[in-house]
Amino acid sequence: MADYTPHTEAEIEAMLGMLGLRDLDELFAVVPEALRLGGLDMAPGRPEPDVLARMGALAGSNRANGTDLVCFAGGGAYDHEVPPVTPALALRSEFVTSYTPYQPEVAQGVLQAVFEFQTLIARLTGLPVSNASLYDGAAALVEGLNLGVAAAGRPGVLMSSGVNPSWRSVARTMAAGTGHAIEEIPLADGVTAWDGASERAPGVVVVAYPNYLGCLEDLGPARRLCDDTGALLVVVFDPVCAGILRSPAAWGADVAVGEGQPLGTPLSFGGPYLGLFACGDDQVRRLPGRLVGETVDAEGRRAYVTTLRAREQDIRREKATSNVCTNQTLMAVTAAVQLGWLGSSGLAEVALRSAQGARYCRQALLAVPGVEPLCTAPVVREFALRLPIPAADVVERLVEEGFLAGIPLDHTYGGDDRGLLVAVTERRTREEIDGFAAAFDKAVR
Amino acid sequence: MADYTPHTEAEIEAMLGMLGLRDLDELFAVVPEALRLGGLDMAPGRPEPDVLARMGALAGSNRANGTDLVCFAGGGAYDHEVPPVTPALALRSEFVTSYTPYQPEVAQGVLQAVFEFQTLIARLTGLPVSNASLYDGAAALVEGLNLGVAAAGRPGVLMSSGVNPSWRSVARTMAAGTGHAIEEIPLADGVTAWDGASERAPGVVVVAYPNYLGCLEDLGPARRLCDDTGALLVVVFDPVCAGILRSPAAWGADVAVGEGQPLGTPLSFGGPYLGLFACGDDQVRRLPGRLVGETVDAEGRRAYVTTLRAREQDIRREKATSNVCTNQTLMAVTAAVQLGWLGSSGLAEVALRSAQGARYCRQALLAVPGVEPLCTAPVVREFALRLPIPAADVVERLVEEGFLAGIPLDHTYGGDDRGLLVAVTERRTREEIDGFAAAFDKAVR
Amino acid sequence: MTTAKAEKRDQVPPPAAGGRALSAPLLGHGTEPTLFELSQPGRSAWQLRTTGVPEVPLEELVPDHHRREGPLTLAEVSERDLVGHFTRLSHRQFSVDLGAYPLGSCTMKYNPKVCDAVAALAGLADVHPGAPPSCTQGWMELLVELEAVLCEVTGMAAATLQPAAGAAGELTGLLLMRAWHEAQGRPRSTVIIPDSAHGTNPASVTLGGYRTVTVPSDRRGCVDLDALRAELDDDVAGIMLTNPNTLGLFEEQIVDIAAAVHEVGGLLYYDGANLNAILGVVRPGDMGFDIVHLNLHKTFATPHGGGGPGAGPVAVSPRLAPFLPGPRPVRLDGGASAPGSGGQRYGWVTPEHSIGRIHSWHGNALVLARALAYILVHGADGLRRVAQLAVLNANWLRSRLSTTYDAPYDRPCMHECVLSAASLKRATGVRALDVGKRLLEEGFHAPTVYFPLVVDEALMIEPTETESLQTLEALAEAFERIAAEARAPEGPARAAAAPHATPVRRVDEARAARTLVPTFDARP
Amino acid sequence: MTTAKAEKRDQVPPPAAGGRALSAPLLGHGTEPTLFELSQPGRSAWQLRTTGVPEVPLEELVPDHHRREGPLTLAEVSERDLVGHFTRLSHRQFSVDLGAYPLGSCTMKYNPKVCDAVAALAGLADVHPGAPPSCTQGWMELLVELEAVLCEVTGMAAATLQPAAGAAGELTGLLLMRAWHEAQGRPRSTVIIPDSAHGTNPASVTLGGYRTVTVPSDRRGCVDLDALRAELDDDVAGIMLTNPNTLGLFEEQIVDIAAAVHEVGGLLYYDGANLNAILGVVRPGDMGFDIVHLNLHKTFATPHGGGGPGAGPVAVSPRLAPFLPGPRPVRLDGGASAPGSGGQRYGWVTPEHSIGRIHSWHGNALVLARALAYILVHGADGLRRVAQLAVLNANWLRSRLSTTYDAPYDRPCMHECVLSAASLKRATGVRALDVGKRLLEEGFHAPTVYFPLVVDEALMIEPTETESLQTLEALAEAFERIAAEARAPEGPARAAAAPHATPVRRVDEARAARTLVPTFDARP
Ligand SMILES: Cc1ncc(COP(=O)(O)O)c(C=O)c1O
Ligand SMILES: Cc1ncc(COP(=O)(O)O)c(C=O)c1O
Repeated sequence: MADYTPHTEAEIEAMLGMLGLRDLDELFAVVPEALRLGGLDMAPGRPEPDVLARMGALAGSNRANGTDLVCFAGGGAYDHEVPPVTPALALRSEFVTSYTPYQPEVAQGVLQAVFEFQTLIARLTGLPVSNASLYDGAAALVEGLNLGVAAAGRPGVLMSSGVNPSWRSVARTMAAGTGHAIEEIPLADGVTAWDGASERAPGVVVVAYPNYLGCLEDLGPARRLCDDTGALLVVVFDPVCAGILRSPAAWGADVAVGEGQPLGTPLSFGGPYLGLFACGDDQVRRLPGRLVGETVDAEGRRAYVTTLRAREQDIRREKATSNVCTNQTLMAVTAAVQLGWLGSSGLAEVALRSAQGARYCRQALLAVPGVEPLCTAPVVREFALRLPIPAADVVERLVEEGFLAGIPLDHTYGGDDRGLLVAVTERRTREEIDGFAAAFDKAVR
Repeated sequence: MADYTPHTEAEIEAMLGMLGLRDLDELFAVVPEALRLGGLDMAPGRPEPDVLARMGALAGSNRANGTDLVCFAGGGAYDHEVPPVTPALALRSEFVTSYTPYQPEVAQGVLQAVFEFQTLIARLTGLPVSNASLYDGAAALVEGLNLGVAAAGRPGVLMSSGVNPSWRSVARTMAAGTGHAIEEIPLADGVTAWDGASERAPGVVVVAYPNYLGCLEDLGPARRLCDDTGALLVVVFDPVCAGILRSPAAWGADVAVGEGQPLGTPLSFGGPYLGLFACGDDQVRRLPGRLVGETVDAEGRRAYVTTLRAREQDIRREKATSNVCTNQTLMAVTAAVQLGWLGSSGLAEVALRSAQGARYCRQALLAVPGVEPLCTAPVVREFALRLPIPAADVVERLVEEGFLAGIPLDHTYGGDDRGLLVAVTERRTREEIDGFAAAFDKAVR
Repeated sequence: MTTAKAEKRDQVPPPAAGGRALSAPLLGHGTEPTLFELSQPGRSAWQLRTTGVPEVPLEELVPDHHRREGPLTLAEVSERDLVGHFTRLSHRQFSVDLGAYPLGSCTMKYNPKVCDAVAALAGLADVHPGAPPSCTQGWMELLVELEAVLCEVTGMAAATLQPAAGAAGELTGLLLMRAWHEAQGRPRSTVIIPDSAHGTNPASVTLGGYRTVTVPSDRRGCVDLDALRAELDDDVAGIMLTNPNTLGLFEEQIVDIAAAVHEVGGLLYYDGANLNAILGVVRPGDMGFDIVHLNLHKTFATPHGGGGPGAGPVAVSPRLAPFLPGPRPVRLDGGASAPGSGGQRYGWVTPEHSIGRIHSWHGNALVLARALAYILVHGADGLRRVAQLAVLNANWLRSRLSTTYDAPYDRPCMHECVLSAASLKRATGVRALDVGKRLLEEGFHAPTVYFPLVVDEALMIEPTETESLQTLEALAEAFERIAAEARAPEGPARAAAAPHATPVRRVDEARAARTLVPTFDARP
Repeated sequence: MTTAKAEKRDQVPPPAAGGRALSAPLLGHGTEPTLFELSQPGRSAWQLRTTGVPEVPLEELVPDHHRREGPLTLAEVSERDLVGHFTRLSHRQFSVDLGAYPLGSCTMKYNPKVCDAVAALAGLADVHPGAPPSCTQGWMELLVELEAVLCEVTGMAAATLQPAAGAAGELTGLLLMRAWHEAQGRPRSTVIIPDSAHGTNPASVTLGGYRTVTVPSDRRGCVDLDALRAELDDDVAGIMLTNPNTLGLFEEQIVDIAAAVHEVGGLLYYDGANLNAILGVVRPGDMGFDIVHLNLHKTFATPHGGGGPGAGPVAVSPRLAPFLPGPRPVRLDGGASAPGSGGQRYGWVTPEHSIGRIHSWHGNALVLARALAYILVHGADGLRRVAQLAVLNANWLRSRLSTTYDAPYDRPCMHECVLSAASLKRATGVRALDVGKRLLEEGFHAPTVYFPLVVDEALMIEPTETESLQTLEALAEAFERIAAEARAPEGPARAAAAPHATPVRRVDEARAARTLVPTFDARP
């Protein structure tokens, strides 16, 4: 048995003595006898080195990027460069082992870092307010719907199928509780076909930019739909592509939501990631989650604090529009560090190089006999193909060649089981792409 | 080209302007024209990720312990457990990126950690004073000779051949400058044969405990030699084995020197390691290198500072008996953390388990036909064998089986080229040892 | 917001030209400039790998009207200044690694460093969540193993690891409740919670589409069973409880409560934020709970990260298992036919009546890996010892401090105790808030104050099992010193002005809300 | 020391029973207890792997008289307290990562984090130094590549990477000098060093078995060529110089100096501590030096670690190469026959006339790996830019500050400048030391004071190239403020009492030396 308690037997004796107790079990005298456990049916504790070895063995049973696989998968999680400096700073133990900054006098480190994160996300989206983070992209989307429905006072949601399908799935799950009426609008040649919508008075319109197929669509129609109906426009954005793309605010978004993983967080098998959420000044009192604001201390020095707390669940309780409490602060700090490292020029360069890689890779794959584009709208970092055989099989074959070829698309995207989504980041070399294309050529036969 | 300078072109212009210079080259106007370089004949700079990939490739060309090899090699560098907590603390950037604590007001962190290191080493050796570190075991040995010769006023050194041969080699190199007359005394059945010494009035007597062959020898004779001649006794100790062995002080050492790598520093291909040095109060003014002492600040609060600075090279200059300036502070901090983690019980347990492993492994290897003990004196963590074929060949064959079998002994240890030194730490499992013995059996045929 | 308005906003003024953008450290004091003040256009830190990919101009890649409307202005700093900035910020941040954090309800125990090493394993961290199961067998085995131990610890049958925090777990649990009742053909509309409950409980109830009915606590700090019975009818979907509750008290009548709720066809939800108290001693499942969420960032020592990430797995009794979110990692038995299982031991399966996904991927995976490592180190006995010593520490502190502060419930507590500064306030004007602020300058984090709401001037103290008796003594002395000092002539003024020794003095929270400055660009 | 005395010493009193061993952080202030005060017998943090090796009692393994004479008493702490302790200590330590460190002669530049990642690579860190070459080809290639770039940077033919720091490099160089002269059949007995030299130079000369002859600097701060010539004869083994010298000035007459020394058969040794100034601009080899040591922990940004580890490779001209320490890693050409080279590209070779080993193994290998990474990132142009901007920064500061402080040598400097507080002291009593201490509370590290010895009240300032203009401005303002304040009525007293804002106030160094307390057990 191992644990991290410091108590010596003598100390336990003395403490029990002070409490007038005979043994540790007496501490649980209030627990009804019948409920008390004999013991858990679990393996006995093992020393740290054994456990580290076991976890290492589990890790070894995966095929990881870098060592085993060259990554061409995206679909909401991207293999961008994370320099050693990012974890060196963001994982400083003061950031890692602190709680939510309830006591601002001793939490200026986290508070200022989050304030900087909020500013960076606001500048990136063009919207004036960002919160301190949400769980992930899907959670940010759901909060966007909740805010939009509350603001518009109408439960109808028109959601482009260009939104990540698993985020849509989360939104549908949550709608069982909130009662939102979500209508999903299909894509046509990679672009949302809003005309098909049956709902005529939505509260919220949601569109992704770039969308799940990597395509850029003109957000004008969605904005006009909102202007016509009084709905709020929620734009799902990508923080890396945003380095070169027209900002959500410039497209007229009321709310921008996104997945912040590409900002310095490793792929991590899907979490912890970072939900991004920005909106206009007019919605700030409906903003979900924490918000850090600038103020002063008793001596007039600049200081930061979590603010507009009355919005939050611990104060509003059943009237709160969001229940988020613990969020993803450490990933927000990570994103602040990573964006500090990148700066404007670096973020734009990452986006540009990714687009160059995607262009080069797309051309190389389209040169493979039988491979066709799934759509023709312009793309940035990611693109969809239609393969001559099922995509899942191609992915499996390419794993054997050392490539993670992409994410198979579900049939709603029009490729039956033969649609494949391929992502190319700035980390992919020409050599890797050439090798990938060559292996692809064999794999689709 | 990459670098870490923050200067923008505009700033460079402005700074040059203030200095009345046209360009950066003019800063070097004092350098004789003829000497100025056109450029270095070197590859252009590469971005960090490229360099990291290249260094990763070099790392991949080694066969590392843990991943590729199970380590049974010692010879002065040991594969002891280093828990994640040790680097997490010792590599905090405040410790890593600070300079020598010249300004104690802002260096209490390093100073207190070193003070604790000194106390731990003093407690371990039983001697009252330890310095703040030296480069490595060999450097500590050389400083021990220098101190001893200066204290005794006689240049003769009787050095047991049980001292690590490469440390002895360093001592010989240095003797070319200091003029020490080093006489090396051979071992007989793993124990120093002091009788054979020709020098009758040495200034220093040096003996290792355990010695290079892993053997424990009675240090009584060496101490008596010193008592008889007025020489100082320098004991080379091992900080892990010291957890269970009679301390240098208890044997009557005037100076204890050792290699501190086993205290939390990875094998690191031999460096940076940690030279340990402890001595009696009477020698403190000859102590080489830095020494941290306790004092108070202007408000009477406990504080630490480097002290007896008059001993050091920057003040004594040509009269200094040591030239050490930069030492191995970070490894001393590491050792303080590691010893804090181990505590008395942990250090003794590591030593005990190593001895148990060595006993088990030695028996298993001696059961291999043709393998004989090189000596019979008692051992702790390491032992010497005589193999039926050259040891270097056996090592190479076992590398192919995934074992680093040990360090071949040079012929002076009486095994011709067939002596092998095998070390077993607390990290070696029975399964690993059994596998090693089985592979050994094949390898020596 | 119109496009024009948006465009105006995006015209962020160019960053200040470095300002007093210096790299002087603060040694805990002074004001650290923001990244934006450290910024100097033309400076940069980034370095990207050489790829050899043909360079194509942006204009050719992205059509005109899709390109960014104006220059992006983040912050341009050197790597050196980036490092200086965030290192200095870290010196302005209290953390468990710096000292004791007796924040009630938060379980700020020591986070073993070995778990950091686990989370850093490339074989875990560098795995794409969308990779096929052939590439992720190690991860899936890890998740399945974690699910099993969490079920054993809670006494439940199956669990989902998707929820990213406790509140997400609550909502998941309520959606499970809803789906179950619907499947029974009798949807219900209310959920009962005690008045001492954490704010996430009622908020989750609302988001789950239910109406909250609050039941009062009795004088002993527990659910008033009669009051509860009065609320129970067949419109009650269930009840949410923590046990020990947020007062740190064990609900002794839990078996009766369970029976009463079950009798009307309701389900019992266990808010696992306080599970640390009863690990290996008693299990929610055995108490009669149907749904349990766990806060791995509390009970299983995954660090809080300044506010997250956490992880809030939800475990359920057998009848609710078919409703769990999917896809779930499962061990395939010999004849398994899960899609894409070709010879693999683990596959993804979506339960028959699944409520659907509740996370973009599979949950906060690296947090889950940390928790498993923590659990494996402890094993059954280690976990039990955690609970025992957490409860011992809390009772020691309660006993010691209940002569100095009010003890609203004078009975043994579990892993935390709620005291009150009500008498102190009456006598001196010094409030719970002031006590907390004074504690900050004694080198401790403040306890939770003003929660639970049912206690006036509440001080909710949770020492956790990793603090030593010496630390508890020092903490108790600090609390006692603060109370004694408050009764001295200058005391109340001093308390009101506290803290002094912290990186900043008392922060003006009201002003922050009054004049909202949510970004650097919104500064007046 | 007798055994009895030793045994008495070893009877360390059992550690204080926890004392006020608390985990309260200091937020930069207060006193952190020692590990020994935090200790509580019976507590522990260690966990070791399960091995299955048969347990044999200690008594059977180690004979009686070899067993420890009494109980070992280190310090018994929990992992939680260990973490708290060292984390709090780190908050009491200034570092480059916290702020500017303008410590002359020390080149405290930013240490890129990528090099930490390199040093952490398991394939480098987990390699046993005694493994056969078949297991260490990567390491050997790395060392050979580093040797080549260091030779190119210095203009030399071959190098040893064994010396663990600059001073070790110096001694190695002097032993090479000695061996070379001996091989020429004419051993010599003196080595010349300028009066501005660093203390390690004369100390190394002595350890190298030579006598130091000091030559004075001329009024321009350079070696007085006439005085040098007067000392030169055929008993002179060589001269040790740095260029730029420790005044930050370039020795313009270096070619003449070299010629004069070579003329009497002496060798020129280059102390590379100041190489940062001339990287890619001019090379010691081209100036006429025969032996060069480099301080990788200065020029090539490997961190100083609070006083080490460093690395001090020594590069030499062709005629000295056969004397280098061995074994050396070398690239084996096709037909190589180095022992144990079986098909490998790199092997160990000891030069023909090697002076022998000077390190237990192969030098501070992980430091060497960091340096190579740093060099590869920079390449030729990057290194040159380092020198250019280091020199630009120093000159900007010199120019700005030389109206406020004395500039003993009124000419452009290289990477550092030496100013003087002599006039300030005369006018106000405020000394260089006080200026330094005042600077600490401005958030900067102090410059080097009272070195070089040839300048009265010396302030030796080396900003390095990684500090921004904004930081330089702030630093200059701080220096100016200190000088202005010193001239105000309360100024001198304030300066003498500085610093105030640091974790401790001015430390009593005299008392430390008078009443030596070198360990916790020696406390009165
Ligand atoms: C009692 C209780 N329930 C629920 C929660 C919510 O958990 P989380 O913050 O992980 O969403 C908390 C967290 O503070 C809590 O203390
Ligand atoms: C000019 C000069 N020479 C030599 C040295 C000695 O180098 P090290 O400290 O690495 O032994 C130093 C270091 O301070 C120095 O500044």
